[in-house]
Amino acid sequence: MTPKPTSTGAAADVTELPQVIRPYGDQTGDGMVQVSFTLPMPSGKRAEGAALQLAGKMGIEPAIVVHSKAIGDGFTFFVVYGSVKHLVEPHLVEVVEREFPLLSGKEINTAIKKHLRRKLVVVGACIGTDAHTVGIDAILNIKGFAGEKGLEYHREIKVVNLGAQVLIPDLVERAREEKADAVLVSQVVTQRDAHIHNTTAMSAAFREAFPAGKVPHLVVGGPRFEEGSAGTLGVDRIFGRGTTPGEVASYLVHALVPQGSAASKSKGA
Amino acid sequence: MTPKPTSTGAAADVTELPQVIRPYGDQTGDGMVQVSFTLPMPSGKRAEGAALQLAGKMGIEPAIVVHSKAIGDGFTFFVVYGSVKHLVEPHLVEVVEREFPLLSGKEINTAIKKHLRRKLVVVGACIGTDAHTVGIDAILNIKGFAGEKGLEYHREIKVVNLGAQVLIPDLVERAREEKADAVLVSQVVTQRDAHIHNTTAMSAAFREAFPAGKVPHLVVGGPRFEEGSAGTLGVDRIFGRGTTPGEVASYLVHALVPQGSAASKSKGA
Amino acid sequence: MSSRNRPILELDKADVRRARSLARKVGKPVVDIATKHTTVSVERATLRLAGLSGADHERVPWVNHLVDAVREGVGLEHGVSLPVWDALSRGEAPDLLTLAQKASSRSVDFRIPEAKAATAAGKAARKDVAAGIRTIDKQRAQRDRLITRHGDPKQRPWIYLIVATGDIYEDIPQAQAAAREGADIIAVIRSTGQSLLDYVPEGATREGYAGTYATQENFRLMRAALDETSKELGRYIRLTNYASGLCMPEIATLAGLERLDMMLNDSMYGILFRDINPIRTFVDQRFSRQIHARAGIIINTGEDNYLTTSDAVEAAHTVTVSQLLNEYFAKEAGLEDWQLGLGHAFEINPDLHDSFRMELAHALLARTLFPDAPLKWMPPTKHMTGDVFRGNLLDGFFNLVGTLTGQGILLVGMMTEAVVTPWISDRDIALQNVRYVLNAAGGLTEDFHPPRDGFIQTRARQVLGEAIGLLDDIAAEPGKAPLLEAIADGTFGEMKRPATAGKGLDGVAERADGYVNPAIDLLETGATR
Amino acid sequence: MSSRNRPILELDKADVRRARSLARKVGKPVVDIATKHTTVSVERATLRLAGLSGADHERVPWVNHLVDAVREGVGLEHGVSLPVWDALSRGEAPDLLTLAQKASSRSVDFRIPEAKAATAAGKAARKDVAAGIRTIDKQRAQRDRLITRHGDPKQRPWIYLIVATGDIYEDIPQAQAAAREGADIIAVIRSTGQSLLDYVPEGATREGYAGTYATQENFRLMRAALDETSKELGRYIRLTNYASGLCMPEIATLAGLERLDMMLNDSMYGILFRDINPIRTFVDQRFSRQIHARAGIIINTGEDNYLTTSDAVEAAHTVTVSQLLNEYFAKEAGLEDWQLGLGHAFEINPDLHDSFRMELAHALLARTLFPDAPLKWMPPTKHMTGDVFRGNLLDGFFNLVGTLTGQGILLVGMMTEAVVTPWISDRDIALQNVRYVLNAAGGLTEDFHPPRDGFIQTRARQVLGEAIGLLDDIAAEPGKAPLLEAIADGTFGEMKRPATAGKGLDGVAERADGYVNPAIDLLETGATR
Ligand code: B12
Ligand code: B12
Ligand SMILES: Cc1ncc(COP(=O)(O)O)c(C=O)c1O
Ligand SMILES: Cc1ncc(COP(=O)(O)O)c(C=O)c1O
Repeated sequence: MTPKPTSTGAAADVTELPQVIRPYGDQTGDGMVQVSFTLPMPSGKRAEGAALQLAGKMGIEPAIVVHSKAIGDGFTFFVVYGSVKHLVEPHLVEVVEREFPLLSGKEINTAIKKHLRRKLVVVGACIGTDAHTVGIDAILNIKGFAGEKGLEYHREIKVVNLGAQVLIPDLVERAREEKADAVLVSQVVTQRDAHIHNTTAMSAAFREAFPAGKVPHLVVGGPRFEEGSAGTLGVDRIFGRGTTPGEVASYLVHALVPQGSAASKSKGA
Repeated sequence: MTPKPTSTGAAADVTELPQVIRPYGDQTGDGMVQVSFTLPMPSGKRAEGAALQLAGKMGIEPAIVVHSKAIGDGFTFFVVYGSVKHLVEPHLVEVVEREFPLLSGKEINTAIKKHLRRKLVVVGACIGTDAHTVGIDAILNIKGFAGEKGLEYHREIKVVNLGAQVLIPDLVERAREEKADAVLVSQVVTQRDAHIHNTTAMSAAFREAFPAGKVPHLVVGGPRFEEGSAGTLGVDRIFGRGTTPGEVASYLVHALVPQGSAASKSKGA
Repeated sequence: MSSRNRPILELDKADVRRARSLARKVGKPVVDIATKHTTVSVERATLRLAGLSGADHERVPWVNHLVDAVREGVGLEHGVSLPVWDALSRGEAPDLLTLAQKASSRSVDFRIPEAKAATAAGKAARKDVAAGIRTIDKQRAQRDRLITRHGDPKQRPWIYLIVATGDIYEDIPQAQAAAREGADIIAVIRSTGQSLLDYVPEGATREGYAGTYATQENFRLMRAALDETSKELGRYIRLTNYASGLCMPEIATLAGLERLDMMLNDSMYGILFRDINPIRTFVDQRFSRQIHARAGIIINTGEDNYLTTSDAVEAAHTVTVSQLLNEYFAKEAGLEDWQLGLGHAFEINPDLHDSFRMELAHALLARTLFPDAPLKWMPPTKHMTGDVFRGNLLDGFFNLVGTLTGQGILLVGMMTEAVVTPWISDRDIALQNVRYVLNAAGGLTEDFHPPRDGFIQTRARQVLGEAIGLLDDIAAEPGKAPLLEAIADGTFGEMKRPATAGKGLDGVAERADGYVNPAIDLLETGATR
Repeated sequence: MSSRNRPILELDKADVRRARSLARKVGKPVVDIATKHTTVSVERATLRLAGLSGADHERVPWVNHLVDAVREGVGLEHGVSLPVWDALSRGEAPDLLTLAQKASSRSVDFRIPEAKAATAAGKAARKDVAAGIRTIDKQRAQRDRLITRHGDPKQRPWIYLIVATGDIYEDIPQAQAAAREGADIIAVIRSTGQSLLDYVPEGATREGYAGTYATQENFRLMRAALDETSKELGRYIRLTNYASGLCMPEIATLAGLERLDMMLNDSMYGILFRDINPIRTFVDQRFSRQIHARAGIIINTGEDNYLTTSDAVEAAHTVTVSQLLNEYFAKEAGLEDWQLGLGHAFEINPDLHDSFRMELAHALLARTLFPDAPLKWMPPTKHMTGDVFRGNLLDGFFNLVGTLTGQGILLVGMMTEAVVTPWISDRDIALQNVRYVLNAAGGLTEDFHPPRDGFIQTRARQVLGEAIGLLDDIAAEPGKAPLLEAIADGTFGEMKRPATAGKGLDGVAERADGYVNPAIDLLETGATR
């Protein structure tokens, strides 16, 4: 391999990165970060000290309160700048590489036709009290997202989009009726962990309603799911911010259409 | 003491605060903070993971990368939101209470006249390569700051303002010539710890040039000194952001004008 | 609203007239349908006016029990008033509450009274319902008094801020803090699930998701807190909530009783974004707007929402059409111009060349078409990202459009729009942003004169032209109520909503000939007894 | 610069003429003083043009050694050219470098040659110095070629960004990143101490405080890096540094030799903010501007600085006066209109009512007074705080003034102004801000028409009136050079700077009758040999 200048880093391998790095303000290794938060206490010297105490616990040292402002009588807002002492070890980051190849629309149709020999059935919904359908529609509707057509566009995929605020029992019922291969659920509202409660309730309901091994493939998506939490949520895969329909279709083929060898093995995310 | 509602918190005593508090996003105890920083690595999944790794080390959990943007090939900027697990203990904050009473202009003149029986001599300068004189001028010049007149305004204080970029030997020399009671030094530039280097060099020079006990009272000021670092810097007191001339004058009287009892005892800050 | 003599935007008067008459043409058949139906919620609202409140131990409100029981017994076609007050006069129970309690175990026999009994029941009902109407009247008078005492905001636009913790006891201090920092209007956002509940929850609540339940007690608590703050600040702080969803008429009623000052109330939002049945919506909406008219409440319509699912440039004219329809429906229900907080929003992709000027064009069009309405100007949401620094900047330019085009109500944008429901600090930063822009640049209206054939005026006229075109198309559609067809076809917000589907359809009943509803009578005549 | 036909701001032509003639009246005596003196730095710059560079092992430049030795030997009144080239022709050393080395140990005897020897020395000096001048000419031609090849920025204002790490090797990638994100001009800020050094450091440096040393090698490295980036981006990226301080003439010379494109160069900044002696400054400045004129370098003046120590409203007219003086001195030195990046700044207290419009008024005044100068528009600094969210907003409104008033060069503001020297991310956020404002709102010029007697035009005329008043006052002062008196009195930036004090005075010498400086001759005649 010829040595490459790091400026082609966009495609840089982790081996090209230093073992440890630190945040960068304007000089390598300076460790500089910006933090803001509100403390529930009246503004003043004690509050500034409390802000520095917190910054210290976060590993910022030295930390400087560059702005503090009273919000009403009982709250103070702070902006803090400083250097974190922590080291970042890029090679320890577990990167969930896409575990499936990206397929073209044609390849998707062909794979389903050839190996599944029937339409792949997908039931989609925004569950609970969440009514943010733009995300799931971006994946399912023909119109699609980021220039890619949605799942509906594929001849060999049957899409049933139940829309917003679908109750979990209704979703389970409909998945059964449609003999869904996969159930696609969207969760956008995250306040008080709504997305987590809804998703775990949903997966539990499916596991209860279907015999083991017969549960449809469960997929959730939304902008604020934690990566790697599919297992805890009881679903097969999570999709996050900026997901495109093509990724989802390719994944479904990978996960649900047995293609001779190693297909449909690597479920969890 | 009659129980007070916490909404009069502006003057609240630390005893009225809970033992532990957490940052406040929109609910008591939610611990929410905002953080931004740049990592010196190309953008992508690994970089996002690295950002989360850092957030984790800072005690933010769960942390969500809500924004990431490539800066050139080798850097990525992140905005992270999440809940810090740390607790803040307001009562453990050491608040440096003002150790002296705030005096009026008249009281200042009277105290000096009566107890010192000569003018109090103050030499001020912006040392090293720092040319930011607005801060020291705000303290020294008649014009003053925040509606308060500067030290020059007091009949009983003699002010020698040397201006910007004063060399330390020149400052020492002049302080000796003027028989300065106090030397007031300003440091605004902090990049690469310029203020710290300059201040320690200055205090060392004074201690070398004057016999012990004869060193003029050393005061530094500037917007970015760490509170409580007077000792390490070798000076008697630090003044920070938003200092007013009245505070400085009152402090000088407190520290340098023996008034019977306990005066000029509590030096360091 | 605007202090100018000559309008900044010159529109062809004939075009404007034509747009309005088309809106009337399209809206009228829908009003006809509304006056021929009632709904469970309209009937429950009527009972609430008559003083029935509270809920059973499972928190099911007594108004729901009573209406359900009447419906099971005799149907809804005649309204609940005759059967209920007939039952009372027959001594089935000493009062409404007891009647509802008994009815909940289905131990009351209801009938549709005839002749004298009918007249007596109608009279008794009217008497009780009128008491509620008079409470609303009193609250309106009280509002007027407090405004006189404390004063209105000094500037236009009024500054509108949301709180959304889910917990009324967290909401209150946050609302008060916001008012102290400059908010003129506080809106308490509702929990995500509420609009699809076919009942109004009871009591003070602390468990909403991304919003706090709208309940009579929460209304009362917040209004009382803001009354205190108004006094403290010497400025009357207005309170807003949502008369949307399946309980629109009841929530409107509670708002009138508890002196809320503004209500979100759109003619199509529930249909499009909550999949509520169109007929249910139009019937409920007419009643709720009649209440708002009586209560002196300013309504806020929801055109901003269309631009979250449609493109703000392509669909700009659908906003105009919806505003014209909202205006028509509002006036038909008795609202006056000053009560029409018609909605529109800063939702154009900020990367688009001249996007800021296009926003100005759209905002000016609304301003010029509805010169006497306050207009509610909504901040960027769709193109906000996790980049909060950029977010605050965009909000600043949104504020600038607001002040430059003389909007009446400015819903303050939050830099964390794409991240979380607003934090206390977000609100503080946002208000500081508003203060800067209004104070430093507000006077720029003096210098802002888009030329007759320049980009801004041309764009505004183009949007008006497209709006007229769309109304023409709708009006030309065959069928009794072409607007319903248009809604079914996905004309607004790209949502297809047929009149025969959607939630809450089973709560609709066609009125029988002998339908009686004293609330509607009192509202339509303006009578107090 | 501006694409309008009618000026937005109408000024009385007679007032404008009067302002300019007063500036000439006030400036002329100072120019007379400048032409009667030389300084150590002017002489060192001359030697640099003749090819002398490098430093001893203690990093003292050879030009300093040589000038000091000549001065000790024969004084500076005749300039160094005659004694130096006389010494060379006398065989004291084979070349300049060796001569300097020998002179540094004081082992050269200098004399002022007379008659033929003088003519010969003068000729030899001119030959060597002319080589340097031709290098500058070549660099100018090369710049023209590269601009033709890569192109100028597509938009006005040009986007100007600073890097300030203190380490040239950190500066370079940051500058390149900034250019890729949209910067058209990169300024490398100098280390805090440099302007008071009476020598130019040598070599690549990594140890500056809050800025990087200006050295010939650092200039070369950065220019080469930006040439690469220009090629990559298809847009010629300009490079800026500071010709201020005690070495102004030398740094200007190095900038010409290394093809820098712009230089900070103000007639009074060094006097006011670095306490440099006024005579020293005016002498050095005239020479450095003659170099800039020759090199095709655009100068940036420093009026923005006055507003950090004075109030931007009260002192607005001092900015105008300084601009008029800077214009006069620049033209006298041979600079053309397109080279005059006259400075002004967005420094009004943002809490002031109508502050944004007052900024517009001031910016428009400058734009209208100097229609053919690029003008450099500086961001808020004084009223920036640690509230970085507010900071980014203010910068957005600053950008808006910049584009609305047709400024030529926009120095991009950083949200962290009150916190740190810019981080890499600050620059990225700031550029995004600029892109948004220019792209989304740039066209607003079409709609911006402050009325003749409105707030903006009235304020602009008021400032011009006050500027004329101040110039009148200065001109009326008794004495040979009333401007020097005014500076001594604290007229600008509230700094009092008498002509007999300040740093670097000992480096000034009155020219003798036989003073020879081939550089000045070549610059004044435009000759190349
Ligand atoms: C549009 C919008 C609305 C519209 C929704 C219209 C509709 N039909 O969807 C309207 C106006 C109706 C609305 C209403 C409300 N909203 Co809203 N809304 C937004 C907004 C502006 C944009 C969301 C969006 O459309 N993003 C674009 C899509 C394409 O992105 P996405 O959803 O992330 O989807 C992508 C991926 O995540 C992924 N994905 C998503 N789902 C799925 C599913 C699967 C299976 C897969 C594979 C992938 C996938 O793929 C998609 C394409 O890449 C955001 C703010 C913001 N800028 O983000 C607030 C926001 C989401 N809303 C919010 C709130 C609170 C509400 C309300 C509850 C407020 C109230 N109380 O009245 C209401 C009620 C809604 C309800 N009951 O849920 C909050 C949520 C806060 C939180 N984090 O909990 C936000 C963040 C605003 C805020 N800061 O307060 N909203
Ligand atoms: C005004 C200003 C200038 C003016 C200074 C004019 C003058 N005569 O002072 C000019 C334009 C000349 C200037 C130049 C430069 N500046 Co400057 N400047 C500022 C600016 C905008 C404001 C500073 C100020 O006046 N604050 C107001 C005063 C009243 O506040 P203060 O200094 O904090 O003083 C108060 C307290 O701290 C205290 N105090 C201060 N000193 C003392 C002393 C005593 C004894 C006591 C008791 C109290 C006290 O009391 C004062 C009143 O409350 C800041 C940015 C900002 N907004 O903060 C940048 C800033 C300070 N400058 C900066 C830099 C880098 C420079 C340059 C070095 C850039 C360059 N390389 O060219 C140059 C060179 C200057 C040099 N050699 O030092 C940086 C410093 C970065 C850092 N943290 O290290 C800043 C933060 C800008 C930035 N983000 O890059 N600058
Ligand atoms: C007109 C209108 N009604 C209601 C809502 C809120 O939704 P929900 O009714 O689900 O609480 C909105 C959202 O912004 C709205 O614009
Ligand atoms: C005209 C001018 N010269 C020089 C400087 C920089 O200061 P110094 O010369 O000390 O590097 C500035 C600062 O912005 C300036 O405006």
